Amino acid sequence: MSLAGAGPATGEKISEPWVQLLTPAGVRVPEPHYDSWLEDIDGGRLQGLYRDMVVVRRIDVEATALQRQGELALWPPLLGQEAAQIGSGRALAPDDFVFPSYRETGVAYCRGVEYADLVKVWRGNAPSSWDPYRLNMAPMQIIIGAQALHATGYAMATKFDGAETATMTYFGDGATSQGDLNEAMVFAASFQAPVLFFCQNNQWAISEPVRVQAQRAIADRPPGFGIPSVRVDGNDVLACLAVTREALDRVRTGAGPYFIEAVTYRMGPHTTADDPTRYRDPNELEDWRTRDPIDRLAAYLKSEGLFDDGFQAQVRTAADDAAAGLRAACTGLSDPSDLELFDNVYSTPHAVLERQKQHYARYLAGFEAAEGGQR
Amino acid sequence: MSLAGAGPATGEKISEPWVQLLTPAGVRVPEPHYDSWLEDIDGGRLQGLYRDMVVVRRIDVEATALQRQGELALWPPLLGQEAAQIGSGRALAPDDFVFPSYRETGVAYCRGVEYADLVKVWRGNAPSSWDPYRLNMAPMQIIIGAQALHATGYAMATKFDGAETATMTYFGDGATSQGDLNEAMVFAASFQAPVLFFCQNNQWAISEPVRVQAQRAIADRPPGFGIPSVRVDGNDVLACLAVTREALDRVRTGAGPYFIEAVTYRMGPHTTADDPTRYRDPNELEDWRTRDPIDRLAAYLKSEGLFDDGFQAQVRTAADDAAAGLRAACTGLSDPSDLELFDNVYSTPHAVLERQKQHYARYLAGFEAAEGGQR
Amino acid sequence: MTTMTFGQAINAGLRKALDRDPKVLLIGEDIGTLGGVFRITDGLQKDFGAHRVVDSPLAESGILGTAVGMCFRGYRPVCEIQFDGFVYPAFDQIVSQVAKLHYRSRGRVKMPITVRVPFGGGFGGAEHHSESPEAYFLHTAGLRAVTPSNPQDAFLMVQQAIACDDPVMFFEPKRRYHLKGEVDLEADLSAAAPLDQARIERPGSDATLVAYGPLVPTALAAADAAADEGISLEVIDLRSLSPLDFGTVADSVRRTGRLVITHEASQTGGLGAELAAGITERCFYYLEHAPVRVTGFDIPYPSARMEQHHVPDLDRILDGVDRVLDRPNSLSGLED
Amino acid sequence: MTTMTFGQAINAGLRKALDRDPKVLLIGEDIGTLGGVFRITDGLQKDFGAHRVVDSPLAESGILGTAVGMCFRGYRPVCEIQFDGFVYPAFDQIVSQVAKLHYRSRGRVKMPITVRVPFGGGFGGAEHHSESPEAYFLHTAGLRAVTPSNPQDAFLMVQQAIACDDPVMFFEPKRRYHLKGEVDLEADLSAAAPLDQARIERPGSDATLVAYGPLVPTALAAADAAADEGISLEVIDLRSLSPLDFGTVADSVRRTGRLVITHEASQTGGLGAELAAGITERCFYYLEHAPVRVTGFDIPYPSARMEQHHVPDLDRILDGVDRVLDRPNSLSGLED
Ligand SMILES: Cc1ncc(C[n+]2csc(CCOP(=O)(O)OP(=O)(O)O)c2C)c(N)n1
Ligand SMILES: Cc1ncc(C[n+]2csc(CCOP(=O)(O)OP(=O)(O)O)c2C)c(N)n1
Ligand SMILES: [Mg+2]
Ligand SMILES: [Mg+2]
Repeated sequence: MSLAGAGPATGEKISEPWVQLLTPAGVRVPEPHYDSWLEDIDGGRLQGLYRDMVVVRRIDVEATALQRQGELALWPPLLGQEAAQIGSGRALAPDDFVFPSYRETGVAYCRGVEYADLVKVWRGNAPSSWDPYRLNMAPMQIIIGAQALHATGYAMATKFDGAETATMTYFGDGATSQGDLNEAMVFAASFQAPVLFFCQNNQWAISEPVRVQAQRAIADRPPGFGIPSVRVDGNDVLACLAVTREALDRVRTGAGPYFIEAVTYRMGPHTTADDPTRYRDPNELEDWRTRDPIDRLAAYLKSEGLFDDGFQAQVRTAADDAAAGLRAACTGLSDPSDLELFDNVYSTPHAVLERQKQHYARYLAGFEAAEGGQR
Repeated sequence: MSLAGAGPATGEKISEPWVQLLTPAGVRVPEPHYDSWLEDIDGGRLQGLYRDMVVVRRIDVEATALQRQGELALWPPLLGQEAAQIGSGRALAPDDFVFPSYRETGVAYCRGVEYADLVKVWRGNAPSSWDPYRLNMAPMQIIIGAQALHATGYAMATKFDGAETATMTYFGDGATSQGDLNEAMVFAASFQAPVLFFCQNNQWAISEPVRVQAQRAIADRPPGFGIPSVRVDGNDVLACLAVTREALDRVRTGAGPYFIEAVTYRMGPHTTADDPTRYRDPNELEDWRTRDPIDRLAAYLKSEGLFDDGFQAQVRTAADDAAAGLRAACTGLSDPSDLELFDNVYSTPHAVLERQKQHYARYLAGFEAAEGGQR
Repeated sequence: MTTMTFGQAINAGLRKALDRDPKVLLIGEDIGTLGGVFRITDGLQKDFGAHRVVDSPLAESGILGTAVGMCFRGYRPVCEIQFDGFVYPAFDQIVSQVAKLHYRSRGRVKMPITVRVPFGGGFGGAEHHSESPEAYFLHTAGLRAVTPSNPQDAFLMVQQAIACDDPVMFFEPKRRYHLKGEVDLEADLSAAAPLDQARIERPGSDATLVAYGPLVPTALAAADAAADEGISLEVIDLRSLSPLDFGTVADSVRRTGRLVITHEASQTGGLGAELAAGITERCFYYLEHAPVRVTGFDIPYPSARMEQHHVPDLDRILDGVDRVLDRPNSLSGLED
Repeated sequence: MTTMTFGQAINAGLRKALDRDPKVLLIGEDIGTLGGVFRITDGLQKDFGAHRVVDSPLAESGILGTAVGMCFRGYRPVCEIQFDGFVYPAFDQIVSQVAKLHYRSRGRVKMPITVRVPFGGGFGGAEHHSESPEAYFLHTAGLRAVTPSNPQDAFLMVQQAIACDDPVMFFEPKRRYHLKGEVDLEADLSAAAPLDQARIERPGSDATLVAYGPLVPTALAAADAAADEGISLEVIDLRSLSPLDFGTVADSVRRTGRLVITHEASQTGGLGAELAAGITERCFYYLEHAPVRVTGFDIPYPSARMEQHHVPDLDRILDGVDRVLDRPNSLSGLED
């Protein structure tokens, strides 16, 4: 029994209009408007998208394994969301700037993240990892929705600078309930900020189905704020790529903010600490398996004769290499030094904290000296 | 120069569809659907609405004068918003519950507020005045938007109770930018709470025109949350009454939340501390004067033969009485006692605060004893 | 007496409260079907229904703000904040509404809200999952704040908090959720120790060691270790953070002459500051040494592999005890 | 030297900062066309344009959250919160983002945000318009907090805050906006007293009286009155609330042996607690009496016609001075 209103149950067929260029069976559906955004996607590039998704899934699976083996404290899997992340991530230009949540492994991959930087945080080594200015991607954000305001502010600043840069922010369906997300839409609309809101509606916010958050399609909300939106099949990498490319182009060229709802599914647990069997029907997962983003691109590649054994072997090797690289980078991480926790609280000297650090250093020194001694 | 986007400037003709039953010239426009909600509004009731508006405006003017004379610290005038408040306020049933902002003098009047309770807060005598359970109206709220969540929670509770009660919340155009207001819409939609959101879009949030907050009509926003909405001429007391009656009926009978945007105008300053000449075009005010809510009902009454001298004299007397009553109640308020500030922080004893109170009482006693003495 | 974990004891207390008063309801993220990310509300929605145990949208201000409205209607909402670091989006509603509405309404509206906040670190959590925000709330007039340190207290105090007509911040030391203890499920609530009273957990004579929530077991272990060195520590579990029970602590300090306070929260402006200042005011002529604070540093809660430096442990507490007793300690020889 | 009000001095400081660095921008509610409800930003939008002085939508979390994003792009946003009581909707962005992003990003992203907060009471304001929320921020690692008490400091400190690479909560004692003083508009910023240093406003020998922001003039008046009775008070203006300048205060207390602290904020967990605790730690053997706090009570800020009881005034401060000097005072004869 649920108090929540009569929104469509998750797992029901999505009936609203949306953009889909590749059916779950892998059949390419022509759509002249969006197809024009895919003119450069030849066989090689199609294979590239497939490889990206397979590699990212493999990284994800390997990270989950590392967690199970005690090498990571926690891991938030992207399983099932590869198309949404690779399709949108590959649409970004290098100097676009991204404000992610915590689940954007695939986007970070597209931005050229190093293996160690994918796991450093989850191993508990550091509060963030990649250099935001190398990847043009902010540190991941755990406070739900906060990053949408950061993206909007960054976009306002690019506009002040007269730059033709798009700012993109990722968040989930649950995030749409937060005040910050809605305030971000207000500011983005008021300042016509060049920001692209990218919602991965993966149907769940931990144990809560999307109907607890929203009674209408999420993409129906931004227009009321004056922000145009589109709903896309988030398990269709081509649709995600085309829609995001067009959106980024609009945003970069002064059309104001834009909003994409990518309808996808979190096939794994919320994080490795979560047990989805407590709250969701296994049939729902089975149903979504038939819409797997990787399988459908494989089917399409096959139908196009782009899926021979050589290619498959090559992809397998790339995935194996990534997994091995990730594992080596993870277990090779050295622990932080004793006093590192005091670094970077401030960028200019702070007398009270300096004193605490000195006292603690003295404590540690004395403690080490005494080790094996009295206590 | 403004960075804000290209929304309609305030003062521009409102072009969107809205409900208007009485033109600015006082001509009654038939509208079968909403007219059916006014079947009981005979000549006497029409005159009553007029009297309400005049009295409330007179109370408002008197309170402004009391502030100028130093009897009140501050006053937030409702000048220009009489139709929105009387129309909606007279639609409420006694056991409906209201969560207002700080400007709802007219609504409080409809709920039967006592004169003293209109000014007690602004005189600095108490943090609130009327008994919320006598008026079925919460204390006024200064934190912009906060009350929308309270209303939603109250409405959820009435639903838990199985009561056929509507909860109504008032807020301004500026409030729609706050996270809380948007979260209230999320909760209201998710729980199908019987709450009516009533936005008085008076075109300004202190010095900021509504285009800083919203690029679309405010009434366009709630549908994206799954909340139906209507835009009404907020200077037309009949339209406000009809629209609110229908909305309350829907809400009370299980149709879920509803949203009304009453398009009106703050003809005075934001508060007596404000100087609107610093930020708004006097022509805009002049333009809105032609749409004055009281004048138009007067014109209509006249055309219906309901505006004879006797009636006018009667209204004048009622207004004079109200002004005199307000003034007497205001100046007759006695100052709080010395230790009153310690009351009602907690409802059960709190040792630390008790000690502070005792110490301060001792201090006061000693101080009074010493008065005329050394120091 | 039943043996159960800390988490199960809170669950049992919530169940009692739901059973006792139809106006009690729970609201929060993932507390229904899932039973909460820590399973503290496990089974309650099934047994009491979705009107009593409400899965809310993902918005903390919304949770607290709607709870305020429910109080106007006579309800006693128990709000769950999933982790300490997620309480801040609700801060405005807590500080400006929950804490002030009884005052604002001149006593006419009661705000018997309980805000359950799993708090504290030491378990390898991610950013925002290990914070100790209690000081913000004890500085906020109109709120009460408590934290139990063992299953029996958890069971009783959560019921007392819900029964209290004032708003109560209920801090749950999450790394102790699996701590086991004996709980008397039939304990009479009206006979229980008042919610605003500290408790002497272990009597002693050389110094007073004050802790609360997650550090009470650590403090007791420190007292054991100190005893081995012939030092007798009196350990006080504050239980109530607002109001602070100065009476119990002052009585103890008048006997021992020395005070050590420990908490995980940052030092500056933390609870230790208030306790030190308040006890110094009350016991100045009894004090043999300035009160000593052994606390987290003035840093954001650090990553898992650094937290062992931040969270006070037995050794750091004992170093503080050495300091207050003028025994050789890490700061010996330092002026200032 | 130019004679100007406190408010004009801030305006002049903001103007200098906007002039000096094109990356400085102001954002807040009503700060553009209107020039702010206190006119502190008067004329700045006209002179610098709507890109540099930005009227924001009515949403404090939005103001701070977008400012954070601007910092990623190298901007130095100066956010105005219209009144103290409206800072709480932005609390999450301040505590979890502004304060932590330098740490989170391991030093790669700077957050040179200045948050201007007119604070304090004593002017007959409505609810939420007279609060003193500084303690929440000094407990938050990663933030700095300062408050000027006179026009010259206001002019310089606002520029220093903006130039500082760390986030600074800049508390403006709003009831002193009309206080006049001499301001050297050509003063060299690099020669100014460091932002984190307290200042001895008046030397004295019998006791140290510490104040900040709105109560500094009150403290100086109290020192005058005390002098009439032959009591010599050393008055310190803290200026920096985070970090606290313990050095300056401790030096003074080592000379006077007695400390009185005054602030408008509630006592429990207020700045006075930290100062008392920290000074007791540093100066225990010099103290002749426990530090005395003369502060607002643990109540929501009261209505205008009661506030004279709440806000410390000259008489209450002198009573505190009597207490610390063991002279007859309001608590004489009370044990505890
Ligand atoms: C402010 C805040 N509240 C609560 C949480 C705890 N939390 C972490 S993830 C999550 C669900 C997020 O759901 P969604 O936005 O749909 O993103 P998804 O995890 O599905 O990618 C919750 C409630 C949080 N991180 N931040
Ligand atoms: C959270 C918060 N921020 C800022 C303010 C200061 N303030 C008071 S009224 C107001 C404008 C409100 O505009 P609107 O919502 O349109 O209501 P109106 O005053 O026009 O009735 C502002 C900014 C406040 N009271 N609360
Ligand atoms: Mg989700
Ligand atoms: Mg308005």
